[in-house]
Formats: sequence, C-alpha cells, structure tokens
Amino acid sequence: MMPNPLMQVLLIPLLSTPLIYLYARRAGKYGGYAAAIPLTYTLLLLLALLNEVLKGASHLESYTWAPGAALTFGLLADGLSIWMLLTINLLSLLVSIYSVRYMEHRFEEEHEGHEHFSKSDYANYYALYMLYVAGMMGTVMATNLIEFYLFYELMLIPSWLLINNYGYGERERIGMMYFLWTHVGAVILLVGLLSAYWVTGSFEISALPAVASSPNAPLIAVAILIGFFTKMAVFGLHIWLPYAHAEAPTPISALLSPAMIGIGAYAATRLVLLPMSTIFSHFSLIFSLWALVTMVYGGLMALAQDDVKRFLAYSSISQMGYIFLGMASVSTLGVSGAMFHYVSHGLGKCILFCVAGILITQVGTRSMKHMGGLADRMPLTATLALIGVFSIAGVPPTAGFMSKWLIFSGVFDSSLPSLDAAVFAAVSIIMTVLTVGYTLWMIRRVFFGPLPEGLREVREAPPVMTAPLIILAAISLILGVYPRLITDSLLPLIGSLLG
Amino acid sequence: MVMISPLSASFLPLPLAVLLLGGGTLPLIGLLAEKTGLRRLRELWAIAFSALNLISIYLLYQELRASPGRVIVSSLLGSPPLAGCFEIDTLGVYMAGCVALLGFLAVVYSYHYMEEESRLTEFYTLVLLMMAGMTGVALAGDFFTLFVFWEMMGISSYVLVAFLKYRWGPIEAGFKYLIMSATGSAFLLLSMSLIYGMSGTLNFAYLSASLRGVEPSPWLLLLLATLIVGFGVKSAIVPFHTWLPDAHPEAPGPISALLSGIVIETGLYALMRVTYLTFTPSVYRSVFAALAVITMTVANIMALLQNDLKRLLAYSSISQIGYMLIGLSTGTAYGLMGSLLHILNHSLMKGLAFLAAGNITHQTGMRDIEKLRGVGRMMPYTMLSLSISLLGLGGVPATNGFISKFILFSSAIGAGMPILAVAGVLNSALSMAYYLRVMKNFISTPEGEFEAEEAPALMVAVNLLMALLILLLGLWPQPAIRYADAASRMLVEGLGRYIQAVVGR
Amino acid sequence: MNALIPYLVSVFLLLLIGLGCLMMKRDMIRMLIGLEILFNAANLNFVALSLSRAGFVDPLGQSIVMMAIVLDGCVIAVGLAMVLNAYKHYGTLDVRKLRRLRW
Amino acid sequence: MGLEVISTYPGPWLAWMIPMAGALLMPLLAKAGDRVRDLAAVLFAFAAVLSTFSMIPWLISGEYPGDIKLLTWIAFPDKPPLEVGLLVDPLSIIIANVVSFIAFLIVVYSVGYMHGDPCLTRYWFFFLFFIGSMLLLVLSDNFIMLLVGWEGVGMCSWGLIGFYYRDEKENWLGGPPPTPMYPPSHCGMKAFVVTGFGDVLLLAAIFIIYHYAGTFNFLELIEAAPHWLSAIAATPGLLSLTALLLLGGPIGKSAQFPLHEWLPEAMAGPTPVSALIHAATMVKAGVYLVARLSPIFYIGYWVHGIAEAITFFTAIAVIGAFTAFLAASQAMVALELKKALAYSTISQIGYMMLALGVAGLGEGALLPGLTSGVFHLLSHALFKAALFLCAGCAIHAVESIYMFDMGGLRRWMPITHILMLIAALSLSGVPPLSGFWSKDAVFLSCLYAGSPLAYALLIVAAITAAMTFFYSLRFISLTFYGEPSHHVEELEREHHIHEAGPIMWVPIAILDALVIVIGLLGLIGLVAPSLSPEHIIEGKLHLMLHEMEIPLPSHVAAPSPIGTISLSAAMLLLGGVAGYLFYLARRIDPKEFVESSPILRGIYSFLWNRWYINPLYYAIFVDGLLAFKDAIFKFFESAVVDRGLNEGVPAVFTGLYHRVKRLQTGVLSYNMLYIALAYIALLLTLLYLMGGV
Repeated sequence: MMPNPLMQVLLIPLLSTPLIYLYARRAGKYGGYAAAIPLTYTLLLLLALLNEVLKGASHLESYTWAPGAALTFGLLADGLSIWMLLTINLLSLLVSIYSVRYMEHRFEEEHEGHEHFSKSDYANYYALYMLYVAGMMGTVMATNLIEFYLFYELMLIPSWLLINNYGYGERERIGMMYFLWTHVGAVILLVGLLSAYWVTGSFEISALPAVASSPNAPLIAVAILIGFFTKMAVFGLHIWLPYAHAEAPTPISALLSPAMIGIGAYAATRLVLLPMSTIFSHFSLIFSLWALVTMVYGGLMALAQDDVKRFLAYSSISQMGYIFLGMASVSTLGVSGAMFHYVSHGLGKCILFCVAGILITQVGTRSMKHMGGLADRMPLTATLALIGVFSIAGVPPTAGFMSKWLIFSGVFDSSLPSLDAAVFAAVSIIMTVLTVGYTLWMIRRVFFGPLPEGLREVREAPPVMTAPLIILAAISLILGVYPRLITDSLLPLIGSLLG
Repeated sequence: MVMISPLSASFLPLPLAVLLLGGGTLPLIGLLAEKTGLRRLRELWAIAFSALNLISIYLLYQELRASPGRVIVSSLLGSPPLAGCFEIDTLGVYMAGCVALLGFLAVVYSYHYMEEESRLTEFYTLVLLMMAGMTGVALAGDFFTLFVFWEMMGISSYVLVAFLKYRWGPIEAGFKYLIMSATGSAFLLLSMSLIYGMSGTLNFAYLSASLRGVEPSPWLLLLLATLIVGFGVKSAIVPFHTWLPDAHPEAPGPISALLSGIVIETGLYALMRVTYLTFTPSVYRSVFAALAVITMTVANIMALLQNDLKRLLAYSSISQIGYMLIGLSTGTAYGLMGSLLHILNHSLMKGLAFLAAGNITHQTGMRDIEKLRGVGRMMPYTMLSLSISLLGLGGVPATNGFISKFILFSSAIGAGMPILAVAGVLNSALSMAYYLRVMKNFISTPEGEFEAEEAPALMVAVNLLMALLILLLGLWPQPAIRYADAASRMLVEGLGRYIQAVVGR
Repeated sequence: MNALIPYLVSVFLLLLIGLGCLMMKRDMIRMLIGLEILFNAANLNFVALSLSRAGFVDPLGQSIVMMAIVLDGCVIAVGLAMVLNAYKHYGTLDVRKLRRLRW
Repeated sequence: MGLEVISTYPGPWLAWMIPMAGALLMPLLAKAGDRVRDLAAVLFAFAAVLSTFSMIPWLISGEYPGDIKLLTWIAFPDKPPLEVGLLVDPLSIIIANVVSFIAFLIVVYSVGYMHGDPCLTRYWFFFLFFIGSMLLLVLSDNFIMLLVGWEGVGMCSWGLIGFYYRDEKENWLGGPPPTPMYPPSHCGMKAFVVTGFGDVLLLAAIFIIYHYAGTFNFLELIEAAPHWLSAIAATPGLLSLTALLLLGGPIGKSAQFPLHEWLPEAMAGPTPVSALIHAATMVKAGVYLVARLSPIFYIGYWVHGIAEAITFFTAIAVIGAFTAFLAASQAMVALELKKALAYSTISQIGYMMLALGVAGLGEGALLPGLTSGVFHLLSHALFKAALFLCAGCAIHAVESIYMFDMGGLRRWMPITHILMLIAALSLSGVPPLSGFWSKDAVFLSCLYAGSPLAYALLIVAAITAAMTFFYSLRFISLTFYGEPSHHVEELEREHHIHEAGPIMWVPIAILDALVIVIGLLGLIGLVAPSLSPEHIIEGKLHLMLHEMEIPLPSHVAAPSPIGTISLSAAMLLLGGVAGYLFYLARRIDPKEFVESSPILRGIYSFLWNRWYINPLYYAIFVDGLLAFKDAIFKFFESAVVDRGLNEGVPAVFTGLYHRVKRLQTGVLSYNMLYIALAYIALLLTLLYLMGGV
C-alpha cells in the first residue's frame, strides 16, 4: 500500500495539471492520454483502498490545516464515499480518453475556416479538466465542512470555464447562469455550515450529529440542503441544468450530469441526512412530494425536447428525483439505494451523453427530428445507448435495476403502515413508467425508423470513443448482476449511521 | 510593561521614520537623477525605502511578539496625555504591515507602469508620504497624531488621484475627492473637539478610560455620528461613497491599487480603533450592521452593469468595505479578526485586481469591458492573476478572500446576527455576477478589434506574486489568521492592558 | 456650561453654513470657502472647549487648532490648484458642470 | 455453496444460464459466419431443453429439490439476506419444460422462417436471452430474481416486437385506414411501457410485502404468510391494495384487461416471436406468478380468515372472465390473421386467470383451480404456438398480414392447412383435442368453487367458448377455404405460392402431435383416470401444496363433469353453426349481415374499435400526456421558470441598477447633500435606538 493514498488521489490530479498542460501544448489532442495516466494511477489506488473498505474498514487521513480557525484537513474513504470516488475517477478517466476525438472535432468545428487551431486550446482544456476532477474527488473525500466547501466550489470554477470556453450556443451566458445558480446555492449552504459550526464548535463533519439537538437545527438543515438541492437541480431549482448540460462540451456534460450533480445528493446525505436523520425526517413528506414532482417534471420535460443533449439533461433532473426520493425515505434501503443510484445513473448517463457526443461528431446534429434509423449505421453505438437507457430506466440486468428497487423498497419501508402513504409510494413508483417511456422514445427517434436520406453515409464512431463506453456498460452490467460489491459496504454503513 | 524600544526610542517609530526619510529625500534624489541622467535612481530609491519599511515593520513585529500583549509607547516630546504619541501594538503593526506590503508591491509595479509619465519625483514622494500617512494612522496613539497623519495621507492621495492632470477625468475626480474627503476631515476634527470636550484628552488610552462604557448620552451619540461621518467618507461607506467610483478609476494603476487596497481600509481601521476604544459595541452594533448591509447592497448593484473595468472594481471595493463592517458590527474579537483579515486579504486581492487592470489599460489603453473582449487570451498571465483576484473578491474558496469572508459571516452568526450573514452571502453571490462578467468577457474569443501583448515582465511578476499570495493564504491561512487574531485580541482583550500601558505609567 | 452655549450655537451655525455652502454653491472657489467654514466650526469648538474645560486655557486644544489650521491650509491649497486645472479643462468654475464622471 | 450447488443440481441452473450465455456469445459467433451462428443458436436452445428435461425425473419421482440457494446476493444489515436461489417444484418444472421445449421448436422453425435476414444476430441474441430470462423467471425462488427475469423477458419482447426497427411500410400493423397503422418500433415501445406499468405495480406490492414479511423468498413467504398477511391486514384496505398491486404485474404481462392493449400490437414482430413470446410463453408469466402466489392468499382467507385476502381471487377471477369475453369478441372481427390469434391468446389467458381466480373462491377449489389453470396453460401453449407458426407460413406465402388477402390457401399449402386446422380445433375446444380437456377443467373448477360469483363467471366463460369456436372457424375459413382473393391470384400469377419447407412444418407437426396425444390421453383418462393429463398434473401440484404445508380440505365433493361437458358441447354447437353459416359454408355474407341492422353495425364498430379502449388509452396516455407536457413546457417551463427565473432575475437586478445608479449623479452638491442627510439620519437613528426617543 502506498503511503497516504487519499492524499495522493487528491494531489496527483492537481499536481499533474501543469505537466499535462505543458504536454498538451506540444502534443495537442494527445494530451487526453496524458490526462488518463494520473487518473489511472489514482483509480488503481482507489481500487486498492476498496479492497480495504470492503473488509469493513474505513480509511481516514487527517492533516493539520489551520488550527486557528478550527480546521483540519481530512480525507475519508468509507463504504459510502469510496463508491462516489470510484465512479468519479472511472468516469473522468474514460471521458478523458473519449475527449481526445471529441475535442478534436469540437475545435475543428469551432475554428472552421481557420486552417490551424491552437494546441493551447487542448492544453487549457485538459488542465481545467484535471482541476475539475480533483475538485469533485476532494468534495467527496472531505471530512471537514470548510474543506468540503472549498472543493465544492473548486469543482465549479473549472467546469464553468470549460462551458464558457468550449461550450455551444450561448455558452457565455449559460456558463454564467450555471455558475451563479450553483454559487447562490453554495453560499446559502455556507450560511448553514457556519451556523452548524456555531452549534457544535467544530467544522468536522463527524461533529454534525450534535446539531440535531439544537432548536435551530431545522433552519440549519434547510440552509444546507438548499445549497445541495440547487446542485442536484431538484424541481424549482433546476433551471440552470438543461442549459448547462446541453451546451457544455459533451465530455463535460458527461461528467456534469453523472458525476457532479449527484455529488449534491451525496453531500446532502453525508451532511444532513445521516447525521441529522431526525431533522431530515421531519421534512420527509415534503421532500417525497418534491422528489416526485422532480421525477415527473423532469420526465415530462424530457419528452418535450428535441435536442438530444437537452433531453438527457432533463432526464438527469428526473433521475435526481429518484435519488431524492430515496433520500426522503430516510430508511436504510432508500438512502443506500439513492447512493447506489448515483453510481448506476452515473454509468448510464455517462454512456448516454457520450453517445450524444458520438451523434454530434458522426451525424453532425443534435436534433432528434433529423435523426432516425441510426441503428443501421452505428449498431455498436445503438447497443451502448440501449444499455445506457436501460441503466437509467432500471431494466435488469443493469445496475439501475438494483438501485431503483432498493430506493423503492426504502420508500415503502418508510411509508408503511399508513395506507395513504402506501398509495403515495405506489403512485411514485408508477411514475417510473414515464422514465421507460421517454427513454425508449428517445431511442426510437434516434436509432429506429427509416434512415433519413442525408444520413446514409454516417459511420460508426472510432474505437477511442466507443471503447470507454463499452467499459462503462460492462461495469453497469456487472453491478447489476453482482450488486453486493456495493451493497455489502453501503448498506451496513448507512444502516449504522441512520441508527 | 512599557519599554522603550531600540527601534522606537527615537521620537518616531522606525517604519514611519523610514518612510518619512524616504519621502523627504526623494526630491533631492530626483534632482540628482535629473542631473546625472540616472533616471531610474528615484524608482530604485522608492523601492528601497518601501522595502526597508517592510523590513522595519517585520522587526517591530518580532519585538512585539517577544512578549505578547506588549504595547510600545513612543511619544513626541513629553508624556502621552499631552503630547502626540505613538502606541505600537500588534493591531497597529498589523495594519502598518498591510500598508507596507501593498505599498511595496505598488511601488515595484510603478517602476514600469509609470515610466512613460513625467514628474515622477513628485509621484514617488507622494506615494511614500501617503504610505507614511497610513502608517502614522495605524500606529498613532492619540487622536491628534492620527489626524495629522490622516491629513498627510489625504493630501497626498488627492494629488495622486489628480496626478495625470493633463486629462479632465483625474481633475474632476480629484476635486470631488478632495471636497468630500476634506469635509470628512472637518467632521473628524469636530468629533475630536467633542471628545476633547467630553474627556479633556485626545490620547486613546485616556479617552477610552474615561468614555468607554458610560451611559450613552446624546452628546456621545452625536460624537459617534460625527465619527462615522468623519471616517466614513474616507472609507467610502454608503452613502458617503460617491467620490470613490470617480477617484479610484481615474488614478494611475498602482495608485488605484493603493487607494482601493489600503487607503479606504485605513479609514476603516481608524473607525474600528476609535469607536472600539470609545464605545462598547452595543452602542454601535445595529448602526454598523445597517450600514454594512446598505453598503454591500448598493455597491454590488452599482457594480453589476459597469462597463468600465476600474470603475467596476471601485464599486467592488465599496462592497468589500461593507463586509468589513460586518466584523466591526459584531464587536467580538472573532469578528474583528475577520475584518482585519479581510483588510489584509482585500489589500492583496483588490491591489492585484487594480494592478492587473493596470496591465490591461497599460497595454491596450482601454478600460471598457465590452470592448476588451478576449483580452485575456492575449495576456494570459495578467488574466490568470486577474481571475484569481476576482474569484477571491467573490469569495471563492481556495483564495484568501474566502477565508476572511467566511470568518466574517461566521462571526455574524456567532454574534446572533444571522440575517447579516445571509445578507452578506447573498451579496457575495451577487458580486460574483459581475466578477464573472468581467472574466467571461476577457476569456472569450477575441473579435479581432485590437491586438495586445502581455505586459512587461516586472509588472506581471508582481501580479503573479500577489496571485500566489492570495492562493497561499487561501489554502494555508494559518499565518494570516494568527496575526489577525493577535491584532484583534489586542483590541478586544488587551484593552485594559492598552490603557494601563499608557495611563499607568 | 452655560458660558459654552453661545459658542456651541455658533459652531452649529457655522456647521450649517459650511454644509449649506457645499451643497448649494456652484462656484468651486466658494465650495472651498465652505470647506474652510466647516473646518473653522470645528476649530472654534476646540477653542471654546479648551477654554471651558479645565478652567484654564488648555494648551492642548489651542495647539491642535494651530496645527489644524496649517493642515486645512494645505488642503485648500491643493484644492485651489485643482480648481485651476479644472478651469483649464472645463472652462468654467461651475462645479455642476463637472459631471462627466457619473454612474 | 457455490459451484457445488450447481454441480449437484445442474439442470435448473444451466437451463437459464446456457441460453443467456449463448445470447451474450451471439455477437462473437456471428463473426464465425451465419451458418455457425444459426446452428449455435439451435444448439443453445437444445441445451436448455436438455437441462429442463433433466428435471423431469424429479417430477415423476416426486422428490424434487425444492429451494436451492446458491449464494447471498444482497446482505441487509437488519433483515435476512436476499439470496440467489431457484425453486424447483412441480409448478416450475412443468412450466420450464413447456417453455424450453416450445422455444426449441420455434428456434428451429425460425431458422427457416428468418432465413436470410441480415439482422439475425440481434434476433438470436434477444431470442436466446428471452429463453434464459423466461426460465429464470419461472425457476427463481424469490421476487427479485423473478423480477430480473420478468423485466428481461419484457426487454426481449420489446426488442423482438420492434425487430423490424427500420419501420418499412410492409411491417406496419393495423389498418386498413382509417384505422391507425403502427410501425413496429412503436408497437415494441407500447408493449414495454404498458407491461412496464404492470411491473411497477407488482414492484410496489413486493415492497409492501417485503416490509412486513422481511423476505422475498416464495417459500418463506408462504410459510410466514399468516404473520405478515395479518400484519398487513391490520391497516384496513392495505391488503386489498397489496393484492391488487400484486396482480398488476401478471395483468400487464399476461395482457389482461385493463392492460391488454399491447398484445395485439405486439404482432408487429416476426411471427416466430409472436408464437413464442406473445402466445406460448412470456404472456403466461403472469399466470405462473398468480399460480405461485395463490397458496399465500388461500391460506390467508381460508385458513386464517383474513377477509381482505379474498380480493386477490375475486379480482383475478373477474378480470380473467371479463378479459376472455372481451378479447374473444374482438377476435371475431379482426382482419389481420395474427391479430385474431393475439385476441384469442388474450382470451385464452383470461381462462387461465379465471381458473386461478376461482381456485380461491371455494375452500376445495384450490387444487382443481390451479390444476386447470396450469393444464390450460400447457395445452394453450402447444396449440397457440402451432397456430402462430402456421399463420407465419401463410403470411410468409402470401406476403400480407390481412386475411382478406388470403383465402383458398389449402390448395397450395395442404400441410399447413391440416396443422392449423388441428390447432384451431383444439383452441375451440373440440373433443378430443387437448383444448377440450383443459377448457373443461377450467369450467369444472368454477363448479368446484361453488360460489355464485363462480357460476356467473362460468356463464361468461361458456359464452366465450362459443365465440372462440366462431372466430376459429372464421380465421381458418378466411385463410384456407373459399375462393382465393385477388391478392392471392396476383401472387400466383407472379410466382407460385408454395408450401413451407420441412424445417418450418416439422416443428408445427410436433406441436400438433402433442396436442393430439394429450387429447387422446384425456380420452383414455375417462376410463383410466391415472393416465389423464389433468389427473397427473393435479397429483404433482397436490404434492407441491402438501410440501408447502397448505392445509387442503381432506375431502372435496367432485362435481360431475357431465354438466360442463354438455355446456361445452352446447356452446360449440352454437359457435360452430354460426361460424359454419357465415364463413365455412358462406351462406350468409357477414358484411351484409352487419349492414342489415344499425344495432349490429354499432356492435361491429364497437368491436372493431376494440371497445374503444385502445383509442381511449391513446387519447389519455399518449396524446393527453404529450399535450400535457407541451402545455407544461410552454406555460410553466418556458414561461415561468425560464422567463421568470432565467430572464426575470437578471431583469430585476438590471432594474435595480438603473434605479440605484441615479444616486450617483456626478454632481458634487448632491454628494454633499447625502453627507448631510446621512449625518442627520445617523444621529436620529442613534438617538432612537439608544435613547428610546
């Protein structure tokens, strides 16, 4: 075992950023492979840690940071966070490889007419990419509220720059919108964190349970949660998401949607739900309703979309509704299912966004109206898209099935024995049909039906774009068949934390 | 407790002596430089003296640290109650240190920035004198000394704002600044007379001993109001801020950095010191809280749609003053620590922002954000440092701005004023909008209307150094926190000791 | 205390006059005069208080006033210099014409 | 544990693993060439058959392994773990064998039928995956694994209905215009969504049960049934809700009213698919599940007197009988051959559901009810598969799905004609074919139940039997008898219409042979009851219920079969005469007959429009939903959220800016005014705050 593995996981992407920058300045698009190297290393580290965590141990590293302001710098990998870490690391590793071809296309498109485009574009892209990944990983590992907040905001800035510099359409305005919405959420979160500090006298996450006994606990919890809900883009706070996810460069969308917004859910679980479950359960009913609305609303709006990336963005909102629903149940199975769904949604949605990217590069349009019958021309992509769709719609043997039934089992667990609550839970479960409906409709519109005249010449994507997706699909299937990998560490942890 | 220090045994504290000496000799050096043709001599002279200043502050600090809670009193002719005197404590040294740091950086920056201008002897003299003024304010032990240095700082800054007198802008701005600021000084004088009338002394220790904690009478409240106006104009608390958006942008780049970065904070520091010595926090708390909210909100709204980069930064300075007022209004050591930390951090961030803006105006001659689209792609290092400073100003973690803001908001919650914290964070989010707008425009693809090259290496080096400091203090705030903590404790917990150090002699 | 009242009243009046002058006068030179009045209000206050405080003439107050007068002098001098420059640029002494910088 | 379990009981494990592995290997095998791939598919299916056949000795000996647990799938912190396990008992063995055997025959048939299709790899993938999933569904010992199989078959069904995903016009279903036509990809989606709706209802019920019972395992659920049933019943209404939700899955999967509308459209897939999935096996999954669960509710109501438990049986019986009638009535007017068969499938499954429903309506009816349900499932699987495969031959030959494009085909396709006729007669319940005995068993179980409701449902079922014979004669006649249609004549001119090859008719012949054998065994059973298939199944199921420790009443008075047999005969006569007159002999022109009276016209149009259920569903769930989402998008997302927040918030601040900026006049006099005013305001505020003035 390497010393301080988590610190390495955090620092290696950060420290390799300048190197990757310099390399990409010379090597252009091949910078993507350079970015993959440190991420592979951290992935291996995490897998080594996973071995430890699966044995029931959690790995904590603690460093002195600023004793004057009551700060320590801790990094934690336990049965919950290790899965988030692995998901983020894996997705970012694969997406970095995927980016090689995609960003080449993107720059060609952007600099149309100019013969040469600058290699520093690649350098900037991969440097920001690494920072973004480090931000996400740090957020998940943090054990201290301020440290957490630091990384929470740190993942915002590079992603904003990535949208602003490499996005589509009105990317500048959308980038700002994305930044400001989540930033407003984050500052409200900050008030909550600070209030929590004044109750407990400590910024440690492990000290948070003490907040629950404070009379102001509901207010504090709500302040913290609002911040996370904005990140998760639950109904009412979701407006930035379709824009940001649709107009971000597709590899970034493929990280934003699967990896980042779910961190909101993870954080809400980690900071509020688990330590203050009594407070959280006060809001259980409202949150369940809210989650249901989010689920249905996201689904309905997805139906209304023609742009395939916007469609996926709305479906992410809907999927966040599922996660939210699981959390709102405040039951072991529900919360574990929600966290599991983070992983399975991550896998599925990453595949789908990358498929959208493939469509953009190979077909040259994002409008589903202009697509159709593409399964003919790109069978592999179609198959991958199907696996992605099944993963988010919860069709076995994908991981989505496992996570969704855990979520719903938890929902019923918490609502029974009351009859009307059971009916409500049943209604919420029925609404999942909508997911099947809109995802399949997307598949149908894009891949089925007669092939339009103009798309006869479309070719299958190169292996550098499809190979990462095949890996993701395989993992989704493996987790679907053998969910114990996750549940064995997740369920007991959540169970013991919920009490 | 009171010891005569080798560093301050002379009638002036060492930093002040250094600056005054530097400022005083600069005209001669300037003359010499003109004669010999060694034109860079005066720049180097100024740099040398500001560096010396920094070193002497460090020495002074080391001396103070040797025995915690110590107050060094050095008086001009005679004993404290009657004569003007300096009372050097950690708080004063902290503030003087902020001045020295930013002053040094600004002077170094000026080396290239001002090279095309004439009358540089005058310029550097004034800069050094302005720094001397601020250092004097920071170290002053009585109100009268404070006033004298206050005016020194003021007068130098009036001239510096209007330094580019061949343009209409600086003149207009300078005149407005002068009138308003002098009005503030008149109010300050008036408040001095009131204090004098009430306590018979102007020495901080004595007046604190006699005024602090007494039942607030109308006279005392009148005094407080007058003080707020007196210091408020200089520190640009809304609604006394109207001069600032004119004066700061019109000054030359390094002067803007100094003005925004430290001059207005000196006003705030003086306000903090005097009000805290004179009143218990319960008297002024709500007023300051209200002023804080008004200041932040108005300034942020005004900054939202500014097209002039430096004007936008000027408004942002006003809003930052609002944040610092939060700490002041809590009246706790923790809150004051936040304010002090923010003074330091803001001096770095805003200093950097203005210096980076200086780079841009220096290279392009433009200040309009819309017209400057894509400038960041041409000047990457400037852009990098500007972005770091702007993010810091917006309170993004990993920058020092976040640390101080979070302490400020946290102190507001700790002092039972969560509304203030909420107002603060919302304003902070609002302010992000215009910082982002600047960054967004600058990093966008250029529209090819102008070409620009990266600024000279020295200027960029200063920028990058400051950016590095911002990140360093953001990620490892411990040293800054320790100093600010010691400073604020000096004010809050060391009050009795402070009084005793002077009175009990 | 009662002996102070006329002084305080006149200080108050001077304050009003000074502020009024600054608010209402268009002429830049007159504004500087208003500023001077404002300073003098404070000075007068000092002098009056230095008389009444201790029962004897307190040298502290007096000396401060002396110093303050010098300082105002400097300010006014700088101000006048700026007026001159302003006149060069704007061709007027009307302060309300100096409004190119706003918003 | 582990491999040991598999090596001890290889049959049940390999049965579903082999086809699944085969499915996953298909893309690789396709690289080796088309012939290898097709051969491999047949072999995989054959391996599945062998595996299931290896379980038959257990069935015969009566010493079956029961619950075989392999490993822990998910461990819960506070509840027993969810284990991967198989439940091998007579019920699952019988159904697994039916599934694998018919699937194998159809795989063989497919080799001929699908010959030359460029997308055969995908076909085999879904086909084999289907077989695996279906066997998993049948064999699994817990709800979650069952659901995996359940969703798996749904997915394969979706993939195969939409097999012709290019949506060429000739593969569209429906019509003729103005009746809407649906492309295959649409139909596949419809099937998946509608059955998916049922699935989530089932899922909800599973979670309610899990909450109270703490287990997903069927045997444990049966064992602990009294406890958790009474716990659920403690909340009034909850048990009924659970029962109804639980039925949601079977209703959806087995295409029962009100979720039956997907099955007719499922005919858009290739015919072998319709035969296997949408007639013989997958749609029986619901029947299987109901059979699997009925002991639980039987115990609840009849042994422990939990009143609400009867909801399960009442609901399924009523739904079954009603669906049987509903679908049969629609089958009488269907124009597409496969659709007529599809309606007939729905109707026949209705019978099975009815049988399982009445199983709980009387204390002694459980065993006869279950038996007749399973028996009918078995016999229906055989003859309906045969019917579909024959229909496939016919459609293949005439290149049209419409019966009015056929006619007189017996001239060219004698083998198909005979095979289809036998199957159709079995479907109609003509003695002594298997359909007769199984349908009779269903009727008889209604008598076993003995409740008024059961009698009422028996009448409905009997009327349906008449309709069944009528529509069977109709589709047989329209296809094989009468004069050839213009279409056929044109085809004949172009190229010779020919009989299907042996690779296609041999599997059908095997199916038909089984139909006849079972029918004959039934006949023999009249004299030697131990040989009657019904009796054999009953014995096995009795053993199973005994093992489950279901207390069955010791002595049940068996109702005389004479009544039901004569009822069947009467109904056959009724339906047969009508069918003969209208179609076989063509004495009455159906068109003129319908046109003759407005009431008949009305009835015709009612039936033709599928009781207006399909249009209604489309109006609500498709058009309504789409309109709803458009409205929400337009009036909420765009107007309120987007315009309001996205543009409104910045607008608010811009407005504020333009207001506030007026303070910054640039005029010095105003600035001085602010100072003065602020001074006064500060003073007053301070005085107010401190002095309480």
